Amino acid sequence: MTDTSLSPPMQPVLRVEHLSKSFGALKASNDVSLDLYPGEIHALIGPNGAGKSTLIKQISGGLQPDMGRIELLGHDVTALDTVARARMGLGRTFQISSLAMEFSVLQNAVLGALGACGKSLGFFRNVMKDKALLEVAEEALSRVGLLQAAQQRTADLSHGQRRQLEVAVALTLKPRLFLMDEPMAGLGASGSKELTGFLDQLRYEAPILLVEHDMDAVFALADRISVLVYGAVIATGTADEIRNHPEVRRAYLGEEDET
Amino acid sequence: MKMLKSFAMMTAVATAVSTLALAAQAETKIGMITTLSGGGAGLGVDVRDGFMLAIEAAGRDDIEVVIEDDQRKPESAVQIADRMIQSEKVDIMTGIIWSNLAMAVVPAATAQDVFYLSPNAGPSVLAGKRCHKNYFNVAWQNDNLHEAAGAYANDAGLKNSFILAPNYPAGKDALTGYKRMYGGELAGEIYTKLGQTDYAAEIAQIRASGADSVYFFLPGGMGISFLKQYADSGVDLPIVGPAFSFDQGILQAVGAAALGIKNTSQWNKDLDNAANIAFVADFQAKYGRLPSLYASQGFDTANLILSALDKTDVSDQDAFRSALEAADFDSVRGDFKFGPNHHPVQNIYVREVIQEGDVFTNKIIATGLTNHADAYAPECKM
Amino acid sequence: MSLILILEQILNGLQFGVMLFLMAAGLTLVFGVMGLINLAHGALYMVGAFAAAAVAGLTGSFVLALIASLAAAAAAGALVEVTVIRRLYDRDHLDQVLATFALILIFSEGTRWIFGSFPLFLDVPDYLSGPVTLPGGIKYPLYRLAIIVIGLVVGAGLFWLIARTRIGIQIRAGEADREMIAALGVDISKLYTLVFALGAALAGLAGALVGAIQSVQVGMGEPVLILAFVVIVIGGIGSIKGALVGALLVGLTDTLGGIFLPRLFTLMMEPAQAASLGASLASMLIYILMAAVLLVRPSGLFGGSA
Amino acid sequence: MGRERLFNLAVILALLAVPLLALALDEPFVITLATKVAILALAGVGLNIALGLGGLVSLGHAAFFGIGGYAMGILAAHAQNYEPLFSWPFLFEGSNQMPLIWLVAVLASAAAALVIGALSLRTSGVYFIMITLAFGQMLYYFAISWSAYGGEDGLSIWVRNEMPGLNTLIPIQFFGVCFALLCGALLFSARLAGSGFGLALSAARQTEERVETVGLQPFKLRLVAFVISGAITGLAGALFADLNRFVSPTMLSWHTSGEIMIFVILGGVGRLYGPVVGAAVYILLEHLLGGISEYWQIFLGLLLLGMVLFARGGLIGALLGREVAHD
Repeated sequence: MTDTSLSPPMQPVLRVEHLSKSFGALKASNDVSLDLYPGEIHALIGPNGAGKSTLIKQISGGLQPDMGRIELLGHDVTALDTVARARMGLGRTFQISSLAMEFSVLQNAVLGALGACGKSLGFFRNVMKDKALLEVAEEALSRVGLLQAAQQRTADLSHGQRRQLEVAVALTLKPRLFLMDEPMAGLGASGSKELTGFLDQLRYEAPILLVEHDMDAVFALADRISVLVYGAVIATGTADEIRNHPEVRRAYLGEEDET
Repeated sequence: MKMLKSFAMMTAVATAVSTLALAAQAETKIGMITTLSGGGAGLGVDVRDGFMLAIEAAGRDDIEVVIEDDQRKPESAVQIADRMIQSEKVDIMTGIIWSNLAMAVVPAATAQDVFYLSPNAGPSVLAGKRCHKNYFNVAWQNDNLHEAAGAYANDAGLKNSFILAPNYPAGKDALTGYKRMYGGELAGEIYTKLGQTDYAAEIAQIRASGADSVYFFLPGGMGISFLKQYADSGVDLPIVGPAFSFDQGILQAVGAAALGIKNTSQWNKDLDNAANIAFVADFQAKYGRLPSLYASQGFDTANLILSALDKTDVSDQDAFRSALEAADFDSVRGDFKFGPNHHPVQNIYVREVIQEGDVFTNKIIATGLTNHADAYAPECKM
Repeated sequence: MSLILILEQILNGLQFGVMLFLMAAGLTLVFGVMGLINLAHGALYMVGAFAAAAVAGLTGSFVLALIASLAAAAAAGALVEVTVIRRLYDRDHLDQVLATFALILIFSEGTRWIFGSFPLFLDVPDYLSGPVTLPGGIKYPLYRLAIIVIGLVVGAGLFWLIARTRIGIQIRAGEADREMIAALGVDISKLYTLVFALGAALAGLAGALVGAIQSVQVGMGEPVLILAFVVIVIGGIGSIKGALVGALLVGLTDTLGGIFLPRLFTLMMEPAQAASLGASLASMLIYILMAAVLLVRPSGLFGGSA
Repeated sequence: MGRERLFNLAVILALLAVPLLALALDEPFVITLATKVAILALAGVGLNIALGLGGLVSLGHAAFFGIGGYAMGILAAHAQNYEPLFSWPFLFEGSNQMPLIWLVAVLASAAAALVIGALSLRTSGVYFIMITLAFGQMLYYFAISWSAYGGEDGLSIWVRNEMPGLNTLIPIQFFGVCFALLCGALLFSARLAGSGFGLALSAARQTEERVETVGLQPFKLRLVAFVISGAITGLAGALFADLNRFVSPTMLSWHTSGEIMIFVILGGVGRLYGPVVGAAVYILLEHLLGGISEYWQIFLGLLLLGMVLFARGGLIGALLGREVAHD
């Protein structure tokens, strides 16, 4: 995880090649290729309905592509399911919070630690008294600043806190890469700023494929940006390259300005 | 607070049950478990009404009858029986309609020194291997009516029967009973699903089989369905069946489809004896409907108990048992006596379905078997 | 075994299947549009049969009896929808199961309270009674042919309703996206009541049609309900086409299995044992069919995602 | 949390106190009733693991209840008739020893749950409800036509089976056996809910994709839960058959499934002691209402309906309010 060399000619952590997925006549993913290298944040942007969610689902394993191939840490994982990919080190956060709402904040974090520890699940021992798991969970919570809310019921959390917990659960997995689906959504200016700073550091722990609507955050964070329109990647490049890309300006940024 | 409340509730129930038991001071207590709700409730209602008609007519205030609904569930029947025996301390039990419920209740009841008088079910085990000195059957052994039907088929010159019954023990007993007496060939033998309501497939097989007659045992709604579909199919082979599918309660639902069908029964409302004439009239006066076979069995059961109570007290078990064995009462069936295994030795008649005004009913046309005893008596060692 | 017998049995299976379709169509519609699992659907079947028997007894007219069955079941359905079912749409399936199970108890015992414990009489009308001879010399009851025809006509009507009419468009829209039909300005609660009553009417009609050749009694709906569940699970929940295919499949399997399995067994063992074992196995056959279908397609033959 | 613990303690003590009181007052039938409550509560505790913890709405738990019952019926019938059950690989003449019967009941129902679960859990939601229902019916019809063991008539056992060191024919002793097993199951169920497995299972009920993304298999979690659930319900079935000294296909019918579910829901889904409260209240109602009217099931139906519509969370929910997060 602690790769220190950051120069590109190393192996990508994630490589997506020629991915296609159709629903009837709709091409949700159209020959998509992208990759993610250690230490970088690769942002994926695109207007609503561009096929970002479909792409994320295929990468995380919830949806089988019609064509193409997905490689994780050098292994072909196209045929593997979500669980197998998670075990290989894919840490995902969800756009719409998919936390266990009846649980306490700590329980959600422990669940992540439990999944990541790889041991078989106990049937008798109280999992909330397992020191090793609690340590992992509490560390993750403290990193996102939620430790003081550990005993709160998740359903009672504010929207921003839930986003933080999402990230914390992903942290407990100690993943080899993060797949983050709009972590800033609905956070507000100060929350966004805080998270941006956090992700900026997190990239050195594991690279991040970041799907995000918040353009300020994207341009501040991303080493590279890919633009998805109608299921196809129309451009990939640095922030400046994308900002000045004529097709992107026409297809995407123009629209974004209106909102 | 809540804890107290729930505890108080439980205790209240416990004491309620106990006071109930104390309140009963009658000398003889009869527990009736029968089917009063759910499918087949009609049979239980008839047994109860027939039974209570006799009890009320006797006008004795030293007899208390406790009636409980078993919902046709063996588990509830067993539990009610436990309660009646353990808490309410009944002396005599009766009322069960179905063989499977009887099998679940009777052995435990008789083992606890309670008399059981069956007003309907007569499973073969209880007549043979598992007979008991405190168990009496006032109706018939399960095979009896089927045996009579087999005998009638011989008399009527039927030589190639197609027989069918549901795939459950009583169904198998039925076809065994028929075959025990019947001497001809079998054109086919089918076990249908229990509770089946569509018999198109079976009727098609009957049509194709070349049979000269049909014998079926399909109690309750199954029989109604079969008869209506049979009448509509254009197959017009003569049908013979046991009384269950042609009895008073059910006949109105079958309608004209049943007209002319021969069925076997140990009782009919036109049996010419004083007890029966009075019974039919009183039953109609009280309940506003014609009595059924089941009502007659309930009525006889009650009168048997009353006749024994006239002679002795139930607490003297041996004397009471002898009084029951003597069967010294006016049965609506005419002559009535018990065989050595406490099952009836009786005539079984052949009836024909007729229409009287707009009511469908039966009339007796022949006697199928005279003084017939069941086949299991030799196995009974009492 | 003669060809005629086999053909006759196929007709029987078809008739049984058509009947199941009338039951299953309502169940699957209600689930597809409202997302509701309704265990009390069998109770509406019973209501239809009792209404028909009561009206036939009063008027002697079979046509009026059928109309009464439709009306009574639809009315009972609408009443139940407005008073109870409506509150269950947003609940989880568990609440729906429990509430509709409670409705079964209420309907069954209520019917027994009103009509008594004995089966009611309902007969095939004279003009439909007796057998007809079909091409090929098959003698077949006219009434059963009529059931097949009525069932197919109703089925066709249903397909037309859903494919071609405004209501059908709303129903399909409701299946796809509940918020969308609200956006279209459709009165959802009215639409739901309508769909529920429609499903109930179909069940009631089935009850009346079958009641004439079977017995009209309390609890008659429950075995049929469970078969209808099997049908829509096989066909795919929410799909009318699935319900039709599933119903015919179950009807034919059950009928033909019941005939041929015992015969198959007689080749291997003595008749009495074969009859008994064959009958046992035949009664499990449709469940085995269902398990097999689900192994291959977990969301049924025509189902979307489960 | 404290309140619910106190309440639970009160419930279980009341269940213990009522038969003891009845013993003092010489009311053996009340003991029988309390035994029934304990057994049905045990069945409910089993279902609650699938339903409450795992969110698996099984309408086919009668299958396991009945298999447990038949395990008892078949073993005891062979023992009572001295007919060997099998003679290879060793001679086995059945048994009337409760511990052995329980073991067989638990193993048999767990095996059935494994097969039924593996097929049914491929689906979810309404499909799952209907498929479990259909599997239950399949076994029901099989039992009805299985004439070797009584078919629809069922099997009667003349004497209750034996428990080393006890006389199970004495009602209070048999109650003690059932009560102890219920307490054991409640304890087990509590530990399970607090364990890693319980946490993961409960999470799978709330958010399946989350569980997958942390690298756990919801299918496996649910299957294990379904098997445990079926095994406990099967044990209850064996006891129920022993209570009645009788087993019949009725134990397998879908009404039984519905009733077990009612115990759980009446008490409160997912509440540890929900099934105990539910079973106790149901049995009380059955006996109180049943005494008042032939049509008591109408009132039961209305009560259930009111419960679902207006008192979500069952009786415990109504009494104690919303469940607090586990700590």
